[in-house]
Amino acid sequence: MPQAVSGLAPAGASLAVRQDFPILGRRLGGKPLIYLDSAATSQKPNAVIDAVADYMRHHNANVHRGVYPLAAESDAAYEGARTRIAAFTGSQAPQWTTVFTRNVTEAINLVAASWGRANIGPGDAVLITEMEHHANVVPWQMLCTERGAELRYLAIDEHGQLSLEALQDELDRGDVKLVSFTHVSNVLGTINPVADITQRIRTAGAISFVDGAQAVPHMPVDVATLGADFYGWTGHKAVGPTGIGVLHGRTDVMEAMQPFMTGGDMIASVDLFSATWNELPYKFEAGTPAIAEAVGLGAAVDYLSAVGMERVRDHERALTGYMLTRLAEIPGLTVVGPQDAGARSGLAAFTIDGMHPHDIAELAGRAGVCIRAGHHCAQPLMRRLGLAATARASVGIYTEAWEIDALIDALVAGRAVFED
Amino acid sequence: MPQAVSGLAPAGASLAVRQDFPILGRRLGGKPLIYLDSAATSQKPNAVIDAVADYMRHHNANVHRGVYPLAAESDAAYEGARTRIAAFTGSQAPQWTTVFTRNVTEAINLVAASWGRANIGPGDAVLITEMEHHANVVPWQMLCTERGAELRYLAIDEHGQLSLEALQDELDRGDVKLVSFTHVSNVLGTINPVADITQRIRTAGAISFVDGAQAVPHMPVDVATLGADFYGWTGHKAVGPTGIGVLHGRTDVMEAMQPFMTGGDMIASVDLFSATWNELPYKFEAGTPAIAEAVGLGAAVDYLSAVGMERVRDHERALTGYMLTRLAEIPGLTVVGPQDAGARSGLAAFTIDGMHPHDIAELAGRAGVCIRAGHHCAQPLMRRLGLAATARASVGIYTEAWEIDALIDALVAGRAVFED
Amino acid sequence: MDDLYRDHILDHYKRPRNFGELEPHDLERAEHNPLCGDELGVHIRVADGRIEDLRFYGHGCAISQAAASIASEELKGMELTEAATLDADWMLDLLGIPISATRRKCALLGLKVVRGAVSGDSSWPEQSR
Amino acid sequence: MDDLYRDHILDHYKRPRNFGELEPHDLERAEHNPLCGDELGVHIRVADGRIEDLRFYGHGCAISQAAASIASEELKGMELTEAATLDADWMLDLLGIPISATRRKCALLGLKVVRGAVSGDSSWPEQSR
Ligand SMILES: Cc1ncc(COP(=O)(O)O)c(C=O)c1O
Ligand SMILES: Cc1ncc(COP(=O)(O)O)c(C=O)c1O
Repeated sequence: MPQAVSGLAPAGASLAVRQDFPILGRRLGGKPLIYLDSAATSQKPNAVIDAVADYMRHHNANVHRGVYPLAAESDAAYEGARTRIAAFTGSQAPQWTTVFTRNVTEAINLVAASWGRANIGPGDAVLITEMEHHANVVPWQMLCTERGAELRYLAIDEHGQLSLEALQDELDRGDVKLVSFTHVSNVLGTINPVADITQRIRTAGAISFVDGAQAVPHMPVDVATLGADFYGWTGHKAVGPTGIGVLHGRTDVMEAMQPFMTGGDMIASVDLFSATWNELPYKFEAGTPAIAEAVGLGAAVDYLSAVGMERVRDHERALTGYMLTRLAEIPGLTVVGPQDAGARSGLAAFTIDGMHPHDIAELAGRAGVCIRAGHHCAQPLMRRLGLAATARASVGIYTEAWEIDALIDALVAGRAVFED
Repeated sequence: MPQAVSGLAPAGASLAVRQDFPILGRRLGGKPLIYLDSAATSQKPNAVIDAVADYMRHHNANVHRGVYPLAAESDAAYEGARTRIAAFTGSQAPQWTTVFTRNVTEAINLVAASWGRANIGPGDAVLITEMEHHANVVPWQMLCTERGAELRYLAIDEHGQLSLEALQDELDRGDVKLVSFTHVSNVLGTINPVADITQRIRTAGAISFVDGAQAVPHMPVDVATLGADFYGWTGHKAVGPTGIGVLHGRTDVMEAMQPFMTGGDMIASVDLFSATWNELPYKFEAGTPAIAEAVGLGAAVDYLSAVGMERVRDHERALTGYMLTRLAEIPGLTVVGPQDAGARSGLAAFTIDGMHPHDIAELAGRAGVCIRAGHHCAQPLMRRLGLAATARASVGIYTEAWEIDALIDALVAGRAVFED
Repeated sequence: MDDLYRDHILDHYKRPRNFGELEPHDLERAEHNPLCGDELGVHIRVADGRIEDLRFYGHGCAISQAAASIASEELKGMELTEAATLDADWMLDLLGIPISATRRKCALLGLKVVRGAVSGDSSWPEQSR
Repeated sequence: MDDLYRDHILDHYKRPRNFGELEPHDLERAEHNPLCGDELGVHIRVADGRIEDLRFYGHGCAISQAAASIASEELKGMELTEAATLDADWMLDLLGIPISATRRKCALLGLKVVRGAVSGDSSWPEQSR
């Protein structure tokens, strides 16, 4: 059973930001909304909603090609968001390029297609881990199948953690060309030691991709310090809009890559039978981009910066400790992943004996508590854990300790239904 | 010089919708905003802005996997938008599948990759036309280069129109596997006879892709009647949000296709080294989709339906006739494309002797009139026309005749600067 | 009492009828619920064009397991031609509880595998009203 | 009078200095402005490490053509090492008109091709202030 960390959240501890999130004031079926599914998607503060609406209401124009003043406003809004987002993740230096995608899934597909097709062939291996989200599994399966390369998995140990020795053994085989792994697991909560891992990968001459979907919203992330060649994340989990994701990549690596999609805005010139590509980052942004969404994500990182990512991490760590302690009160409940709240992010995936996770989540939902149930898009991990599904509660910047109490009450009541 | 059509807009003619578009009330540099760049992107009505904000403010949750009531609301909003959008374009029958993309550029890339890679090989030809946007040129160049196939161009005549005889000659060569062409040209304004073209393509046993980016926002479009195998369009030009596009495709053709991107939500199950795909349309929607944007596009098609697409077309046709007549007053001004406003959509690309289009647009912009200048992402067409660039004025549902007058005044004043 | 987890649902969930494998069998089908990864399969033995006997196997939530269990009792003895045409209404009426959109696939998975086994149809059962 | 289309700009646009081809030449470079498709190239003849003569060719808007024309007068006789380090400020000061973000690339295209011809650098000139 997990142990609480020291620094346990006092029952009232909060970042005092709930009034910024209008949805949290909703009541559903007469009950207040208790949103514990932030790992699936985060709620949005007014600052983000208003930035998106304000862009559409006052500044909308297509980007990059207009000479009239409204187009200049739109350009400045879109490119200004890119600049602030790059600064937020410590990748503002010219050695880094920040490309907008739809979500982290597209960021991974982009690298698998544009870098992978050109650099992976028979005899090569791609290494991923047993704790990856499908987004960081299937694109590499497709690539390896297409290119006749080998896909290998780095195992997790019984605490749901990776072993640096096992990584080194894999790298020492000499055939690994790319390692892709998650910064934070969306099921185990495990926070991986990214800098230690990327350093070994770099030494071995391989390329690293880090899936930051569950990290950027919850802790300070400095891409340059983490030392990955590619770092992707997704806006909707980071209090930003849907439809926008981010790929940070090493500029020199991206310079050498072919485009992923082609069309307007990403070309330098088009002849009848050939075309040349625009400079970075535009080479990877074909067609009219998600402009309002980029602007919204710019507002999201401003919002997160104002709260302070260190404070977010401290708050969520305390909440997680509290959640693990309280979950341990429920008979038959088992949490997967590391036992120590300091080693994990703000989520807990769990099972309860005699209840299917779907039924746990259904009964919690009827009590107004939103939690997720299923394989969490991590079927290889679920099989490794010997589980078909788990329920998962996850916190965000706006979560407070009383919501954890409400979850526990809902779980206790749910168990009672099944015990009758 | 172009001629006005009968049914010329009386100076005050309008659809009386301007109050729905908040940006149109803006003043820039003390002058009212006159937006004549709707072919680049449209402005957004309150109904769309509010739908996006309301989704984020009250209904936001991830789609397709939650069991709590908020997730059900989000699912209903997202899938409800898909249903209404399919109905709006006459593709609601099960023979059609509607997939959300970022924009029409992604829709074309999807088909080029997923259908093209599997069906195009050495000895095959892909046929496009001289009037295509780069989005409908470069993906086919890439495909043909990769697969060792031939890319051919259907010529335009001196009126900027396609010849059905020339099309038939191309098809009779027997090697054409796919024909991709635009419904409406974004430079010439030409409205192509889509049903006549697709009928010949179908008879020849080839597949058709129609780029509807410039059609759906401006006229009734019925995908089933048009008879294309694929029909793509883009939300931001159709009073919808950025970050969302649409691909309608024949279900049987799409069933046989491999996915474009892979990851969460598009899988049925994932094993360590292989995966199986979810049913349509999800197979083509990897990762968390642009949910708020789909909801916004649903509101956009509701808005367009309420105004009535027949009325939109009538209004824009009258405005176009008026615009062509008034442009003809300016010495040295030449409009490209069909002479008859009934044969063209609501835009006019033009040159003025002695002035570069950039300078035309700059001077118009200083007078508050937003028009575009450049190659309009159609360099092959520009070369065919013997031009490096043109200026382009384009109308939308909210445009009124007095704005055309303001354009003419700005052009006259701009010419004076260059004649000094 | 909860309107979804009624006694008969919980009873069928905890003591599912006709569960396990059936050997030998004439027809079979197994499917995933793509939303949660649950797997449900069916073995059917046929005699005289009828379902002589059947067994469901796999794992799932209370709704999907109870639905399969309840359906199994009705299916025994049914003509194959009839089983092939059963629609979502049939299943939802039998279940007798309000099923929200998010749980539809749970409720219909058992019928889906039966229809798949009997007619090869792999679509989700449709609701006619 | 318009603050952008000042008399000297229009004069250089209508009567560009040092335009055409230069044969023979020692250095050359041509580039597109990706935003509008305009093309501008330069031919440079070198003597004693200096730009002895140069010609711009191609087509473009008043801003890009005037900028190239004005720059050409300053570049003649300049040391190559100096030309390679010219930045955006140099060009914008010479132009002497307010350049908005949307027209920056028009104003800087001439300098970009010169820097490209002289040093192979293909980046856009940066502004230091
Ligand atoms: C005819 C045509 N096709 C394709 C596009 C590309 O649209 P998007 O950038 O939204 O993908 C455009 C607009 O730019 C267009 O006018
Ligand atoms: C670790 C991880 N990677 C990738 C993803 C996929 O994110 P998206 O669906 O936004 O592309 C998620 C979330 O679903 C995740 O938790």
